[in-house]
Amino acid sequence: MTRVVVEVMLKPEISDPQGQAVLGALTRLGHRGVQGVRQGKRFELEVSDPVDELAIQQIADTLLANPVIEDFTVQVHPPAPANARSPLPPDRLTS
Amino acid sequence: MTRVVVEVMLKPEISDPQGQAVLGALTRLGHRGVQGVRQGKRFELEVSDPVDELAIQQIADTLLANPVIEDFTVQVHPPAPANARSPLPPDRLTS
Amino acid sequence: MTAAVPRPGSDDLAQVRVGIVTFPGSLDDGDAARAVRLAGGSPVALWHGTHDLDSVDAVILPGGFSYGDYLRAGAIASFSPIMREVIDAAKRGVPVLGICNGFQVLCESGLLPGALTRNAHLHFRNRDQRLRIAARTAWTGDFAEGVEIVVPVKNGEGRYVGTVETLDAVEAEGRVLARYVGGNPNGSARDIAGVTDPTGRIVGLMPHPEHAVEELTGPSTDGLGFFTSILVSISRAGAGTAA
Amino acid sequence: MKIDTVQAAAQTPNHEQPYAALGLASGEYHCIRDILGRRPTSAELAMYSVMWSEHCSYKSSKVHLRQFGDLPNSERLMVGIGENAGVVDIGDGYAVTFKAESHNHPSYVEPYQGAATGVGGIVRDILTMGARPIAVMDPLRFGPADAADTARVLPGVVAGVGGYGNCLGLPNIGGELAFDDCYAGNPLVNVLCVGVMRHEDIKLARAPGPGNAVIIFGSRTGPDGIGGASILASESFDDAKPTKRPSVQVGDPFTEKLLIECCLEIFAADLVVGIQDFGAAGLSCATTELASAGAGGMHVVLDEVPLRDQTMTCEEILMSESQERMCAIVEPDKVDAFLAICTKWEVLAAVIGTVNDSGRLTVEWRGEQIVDVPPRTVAHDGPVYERPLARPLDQDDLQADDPDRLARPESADELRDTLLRMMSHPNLADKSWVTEQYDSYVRGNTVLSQPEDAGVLRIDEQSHRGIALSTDGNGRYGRLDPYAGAQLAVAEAYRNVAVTGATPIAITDCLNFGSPEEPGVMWQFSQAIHGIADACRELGLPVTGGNVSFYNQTGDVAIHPTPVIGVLGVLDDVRLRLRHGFGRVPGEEIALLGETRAEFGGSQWAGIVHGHLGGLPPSVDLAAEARLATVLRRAAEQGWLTAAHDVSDGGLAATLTESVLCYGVGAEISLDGDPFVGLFSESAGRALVAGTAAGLAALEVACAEVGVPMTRLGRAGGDELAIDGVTPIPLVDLRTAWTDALPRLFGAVTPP
Ligand SMILES: Nc1ncnc2c1ncn2[C@@H]1O[C@H](COP(=O)(O)OP(=O)(O)O)[C@@H](O)[C@H]1O
Ligand SMILES: [Mg+2]
Repeated sequence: MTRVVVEVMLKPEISDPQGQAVLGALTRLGHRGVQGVRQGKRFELEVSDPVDELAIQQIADTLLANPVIEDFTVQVHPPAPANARSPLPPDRLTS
Repeated sequence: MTRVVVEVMLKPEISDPQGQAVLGALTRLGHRGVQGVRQGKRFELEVSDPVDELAIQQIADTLLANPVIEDFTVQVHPPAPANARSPLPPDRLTS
Repeated sequence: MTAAVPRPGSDDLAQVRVGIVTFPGSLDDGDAARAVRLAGGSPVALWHGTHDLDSVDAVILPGGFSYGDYLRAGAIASFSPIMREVIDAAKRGVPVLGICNGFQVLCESGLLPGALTRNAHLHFRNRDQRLRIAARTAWTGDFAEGVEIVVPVKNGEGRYVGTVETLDAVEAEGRVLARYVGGNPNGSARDIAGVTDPTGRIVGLMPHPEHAVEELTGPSTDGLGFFTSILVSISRAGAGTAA
Repeated sequence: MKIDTVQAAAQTPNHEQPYAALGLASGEYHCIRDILGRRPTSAELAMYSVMWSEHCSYKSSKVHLRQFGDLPNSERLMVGIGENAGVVDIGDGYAVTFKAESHNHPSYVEPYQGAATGVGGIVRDILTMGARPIAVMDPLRFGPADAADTARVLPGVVAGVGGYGNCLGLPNIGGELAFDDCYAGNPLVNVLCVGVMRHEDIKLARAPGPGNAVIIFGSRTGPDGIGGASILASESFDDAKPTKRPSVQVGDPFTEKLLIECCLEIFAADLVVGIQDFGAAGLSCATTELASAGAGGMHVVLDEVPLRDQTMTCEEILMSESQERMCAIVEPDKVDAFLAICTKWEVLAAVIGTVNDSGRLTVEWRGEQIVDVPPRTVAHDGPVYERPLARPLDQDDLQADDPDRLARPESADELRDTLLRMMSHPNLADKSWVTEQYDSYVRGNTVLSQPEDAGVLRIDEQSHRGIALSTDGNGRYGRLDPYAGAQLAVAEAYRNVAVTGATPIAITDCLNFGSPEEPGVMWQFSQAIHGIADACRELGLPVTGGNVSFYNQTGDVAIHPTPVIGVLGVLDDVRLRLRHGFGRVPGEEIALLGETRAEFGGSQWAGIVHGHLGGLPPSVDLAAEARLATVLRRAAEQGWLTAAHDVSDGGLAATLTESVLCYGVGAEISLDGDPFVGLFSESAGRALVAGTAAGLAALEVACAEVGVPMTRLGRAGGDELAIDGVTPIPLVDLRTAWTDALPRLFGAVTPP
């Protein structure tokens, strides 16, 4: 079993009301150091081996993200001992 | 300016209907390889240097995540050339 | 509902001042004020950005989407200036009712146990809901024990959750305020629709009693009981002594 | 980066410009050159191209829409077509404004955000009139219910309508849900908003008073919703820019909610002399419309516009359709007070220009003059086309294909089976799967909402004055006869308002059609407009405004002509409103008002059972509709009735099903003549009513006086729908058929 992480963020030119709301709250709370916030989604998929990277890419492109407004990245984490998150640099594919 | 990424996932014991819905959709679409899905949030913070890691930790713990139901991780990405996502292994702090 | 409703219009009740907080994005604040008025009390508008509770006798945190609820329902509102005062006042014994988003704010503030999460079916859902009142509190004194009422429920993040220990403790201490009957609209643990603190003064409820106060616009007038309860309980204790 | 200035434009007449890529015809481009006496700057070209688009200029529809303006004056109409939304007097000093808009294509591309921003846009139109928005409605149409693409589009659209409207605190009080092959790839997402204000609070979109400040407030301007500007930016001036800017935006209902409260506080303090929302065409639209309707000129410093992305070009800023923005004209000594209210609501605001009487709109950017145009030529003097129109060649064959040839159910069992089958079809089934995702209670003034015939809102808690609203359309009727189809839509919405006991007083429309460049579509369009205008003349209703959505087609296959009509009614006392369910009082008798003929063209029966569309739609008798409305209003006022429900799609079978299932009280019915015709014909002008024996006796007298046929049908009671000649149907079976259809298709919402 391999863990695949798909991260979906709004395209930079699309407004991100969620991130704006967090930034507003941080500013009101006096955390001046934070200059910008963007909020996106993170999916952790448990995929049986061998991982079909093309299929994952397609799942991300059609189901997890809407490419009209979102970008995504897919990271395939090499199989690791059960329950431990891999500390290794992930294999990163970019949409 | 440094990019800090905070990832928030529901605790394993809290059920995750969004992840389940994605899994259900994948199954219906015939993607048998995917055995499990969990959906969480991802925040990208632009923080002015030097980054006060304790403050970030506190922001994540009080605002970005609700520790009653969620776990989070904080990754401080070393300053990178403008506009490029760092390909280096992140410095990871775990909650 | 079988409980005796005190006469609205009595002078004692009219002197009870119930504060209703408006956060940016609050929606049912006007409805909560109407409900207090119809129950015979005096609603007082409170503004999120101030530290002024205006010496009210009780506080209602109304439904809505404070700050858009983009992060987690109620999360950002729980840090607003007025909430510092509400939390202090609550600890001094001022009764607080959180409805829907207000319930979410109370959980995020740590005044009530557990959390409210995305509905199990992932949809916003609005329907007329049967509830069984399960605890006697400052806000439910006018209801007969175990009575069933019908009020609207409408939320997207109303699924009450907590760790097994939290849920067990809430049940053991008799702190389940109300339970869903005839179908659980959002997948809440153990059909819990609302909870109370140990004193019975800080209360959170997901459904909307303020939308069941008039024959013309609600599915019933069962919701009035929450508002008459608090007016009566405060006027008995002597209004104007709380905040 | 080089800026294309006015001066540069004058000096480089031969510079080639990508007008075609921006959607301008060569004739249109040359017209712009004639107006300006030189070639346009790229910023000017950006403005003209968006403002002269079909969407903004109504260039294909204008000649036809004029008919609405020619309708006789209505005393109630306070603001008519041409403003952001029409305004109607409803009495006691209250004015109501309502309008529908389409967000069809964006909702197909990104269902959630497309629908959400559709709600946001129409709400700002209503706000702009000075009104508080008080409710929304959402007529929706999709391809086949079981198509994979419908499973993608419908849940997203419904979640988007709900997500935005619920977060704004606007009750959803009705809408439509229909499925037809013709909407596959072209879903119709129409949204209506209604608002209320005092007569004296009406605001207009104009910029009077030289010296007044132009203020932009709300969200920052970003590079979203820019169609063609990117072409301009990349192809002609700065090739390094990304060439594709998304044309879909992400809605921010929280900011819109703040904008609403902020505007209402600004209105109450009397701080604006003119106001306009930013909809399609953004700054280009707002500045040119405000200027041309006011003192005539305006100077804008584009550098003052708060941006989300500092790399935006001036063309992009002018064309950006970023959501949740407004533009106000404010007298200089009120600017500080205006900005203070914005600060209170945490709404960003900036003074971006000044009104003048130069007759020109001038825009500067980085110290250079980039626009110098007569604003009227951009906003109002766009091209007007009289497009060729022709009755489609297949129209005669279609009408000749009479549904009389279709096999009908005969035995009692067959009739029962047909009824159950129809009521479990998504077009007729229970819509709670959709409507439960909408908040109908917020604001505490919703007297009726789904599943009643019309939404009813209380306007005044003391006087009990209120309004009723319904939206209706029927593409199948429209396809068979666009003139009659449009009239039937008017008639149905009118009747839905009337059965609540309200008096219909005004209409709005949302006209969904295929490509105006096809003569057949243009013929349908002109027929539909004729139909609506004639119906309004006959019913004495003004058209307060509307919306045209063309190009709803895939390849050369257009959707059915689908005019959606919204009718507004007024109730002097909302406590007297009528509801549709049987069984609120014991011993109800049931009757049918109106005349039933054997009319099956375009009917749900023909469609669901036989997949057939042909023949002629039901005949229209608007005078009969008006008589029916009169009788219903009197009955409501006199308290004669305990229930009333209009008869439309699916015929009496659907009406009876809804009335018995509402409170779970059955009925015993006997129909004159052929039960098949009685149950499934879709003759217009009918309503099902119930009341006590005394109530119906009084109604009978009134019907005779006014000339409305009334037929006794039977009585309410029991736990079956028992119709003479039809095998009785236990309500549990009927309920299962009716309620399971949508959850089966789109997922149960009952948690495990
Ligand atoms: N998309 C929708 N949004 C809100 N309400 C809807 C929607 N679709 C249908 N409804 C409501 O469901 C009820 C039944 O719809 P329908 O049978 O089309 O009514 P009618 O035939 O009277 O026009 C009505 O109250 C209508 O307003
Ligand atoms: Mg109807």
